[in-house]
Amino acid sequence: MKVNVKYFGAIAESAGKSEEVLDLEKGSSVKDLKNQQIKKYQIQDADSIQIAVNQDLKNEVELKDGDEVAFLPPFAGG
Amino acid sequence: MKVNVKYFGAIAESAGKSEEVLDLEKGSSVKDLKNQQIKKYQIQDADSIQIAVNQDLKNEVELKDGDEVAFLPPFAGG
Amino acid sequence: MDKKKPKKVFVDGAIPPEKIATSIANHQSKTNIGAHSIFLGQIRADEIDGKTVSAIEYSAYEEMAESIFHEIREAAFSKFDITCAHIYHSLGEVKTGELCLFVFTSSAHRKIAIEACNYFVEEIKANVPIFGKEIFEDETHQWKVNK
Amino acid sequence: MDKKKPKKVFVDGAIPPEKIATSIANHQSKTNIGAHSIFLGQIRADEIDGKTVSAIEYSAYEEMAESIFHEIREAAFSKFDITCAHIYHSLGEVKTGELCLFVFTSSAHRKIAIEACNYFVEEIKANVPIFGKEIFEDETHQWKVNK
Repeated sequence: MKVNVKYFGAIAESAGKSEEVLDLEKGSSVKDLKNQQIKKYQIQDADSIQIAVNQDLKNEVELKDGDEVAFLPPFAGG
Repeated sequence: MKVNVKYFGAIAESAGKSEEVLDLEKGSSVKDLKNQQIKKYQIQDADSIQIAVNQDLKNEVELKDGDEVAFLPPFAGG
Repeated sequence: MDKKKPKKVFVDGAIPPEKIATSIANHQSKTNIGAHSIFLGQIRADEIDGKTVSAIEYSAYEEMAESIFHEIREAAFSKFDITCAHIYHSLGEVKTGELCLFVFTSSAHRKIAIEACNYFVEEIKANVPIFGKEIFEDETHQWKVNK
Repeated sequence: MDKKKPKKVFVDGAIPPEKIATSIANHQSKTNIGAHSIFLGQIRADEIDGKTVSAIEYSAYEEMAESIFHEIREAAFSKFDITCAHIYHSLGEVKTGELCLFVFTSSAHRKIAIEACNYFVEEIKANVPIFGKEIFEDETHQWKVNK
């Protein structure tokens, strides 16, 4: 299945990109994807990263085909 | 002795004037003057009136010649 | 900073919105500021016993009011780590929908600017000898009392 | 009121002081308003490890941010008896001394306007996916984190 992954701020800088489409095994979890990408791009301060699935931060679920998964560094608005 | 008396807001309206010089007996207190003027001008809501002597609300003292005594209705700034 | 300069608080009539823009623009050179807090008082068309307020005419014991404004400023600068503070209050007639009070505080940090602004507003309402005549549309009036 | 209209929050670059004056002027016809509370965020020239911030470049997860802004508005209107509320946040580069956030709440009564304004500011800081790159005078940078 395919998920659309977005990176922001410091994470986009580490990844060298702001968006990519990944082909994942059916049944992959948010946590799996997070750990995999953190390792792949050597993203720092992993504990401070929040993941939004389809714009929702509350997610401990399996990913579905077509999901939009965003890697969000600490917020700095205002 | 002479004191300069000022009236504001609703009190000035009752008194029909905003200022007058009164000739008082030596030893007159703030309270005496307040009661006298309230009676004279039939000023309403006497309990809500504050008196400032020389711009100071803290005063339970005898008046002195030349004092400025202000009759202040409830504040309504802001 | 501008703490020590004696400041004129009273303005004739309503405070124009442009005055707020100008005050803000004047602070853009102060790059130690991170937050501004602004409070504006606007005249409401209150309905009282079937009559509608069309304006408030403000008067004050001006000399005393200016000295109390000064004391409030001094107290605020000693309580709060603010960079600057500005207060403007109308005298004379201010129509409904127009502004009668403008309080503007600035600080490096938001909480300080906000707390200081609230402090000014509460102190001004409670302690400054300003009087308001609520003028109704039928030209009768009553005297306003702060709650 | 204007509660239900979807609102555009993000603006390109700094928020000009004139925008604040215009927003205020637009509320002078609403004569049920007695108090406005405004919060402005301004970029500080912070010194970090001997280097001075010259600008912050803001980016955001825009679609999610706009929907969170909308949720914050809905929550604020249900919590507080406010007449209107407006929020503007910069995207892109905002130089030191310039404004990056403008929150504007209005109510019949001051405490409600002030509490609602604070609510917006805290919610925006905590929950909206906006990211800030602090650019130093030597063109290096670091990523800002809200405290």
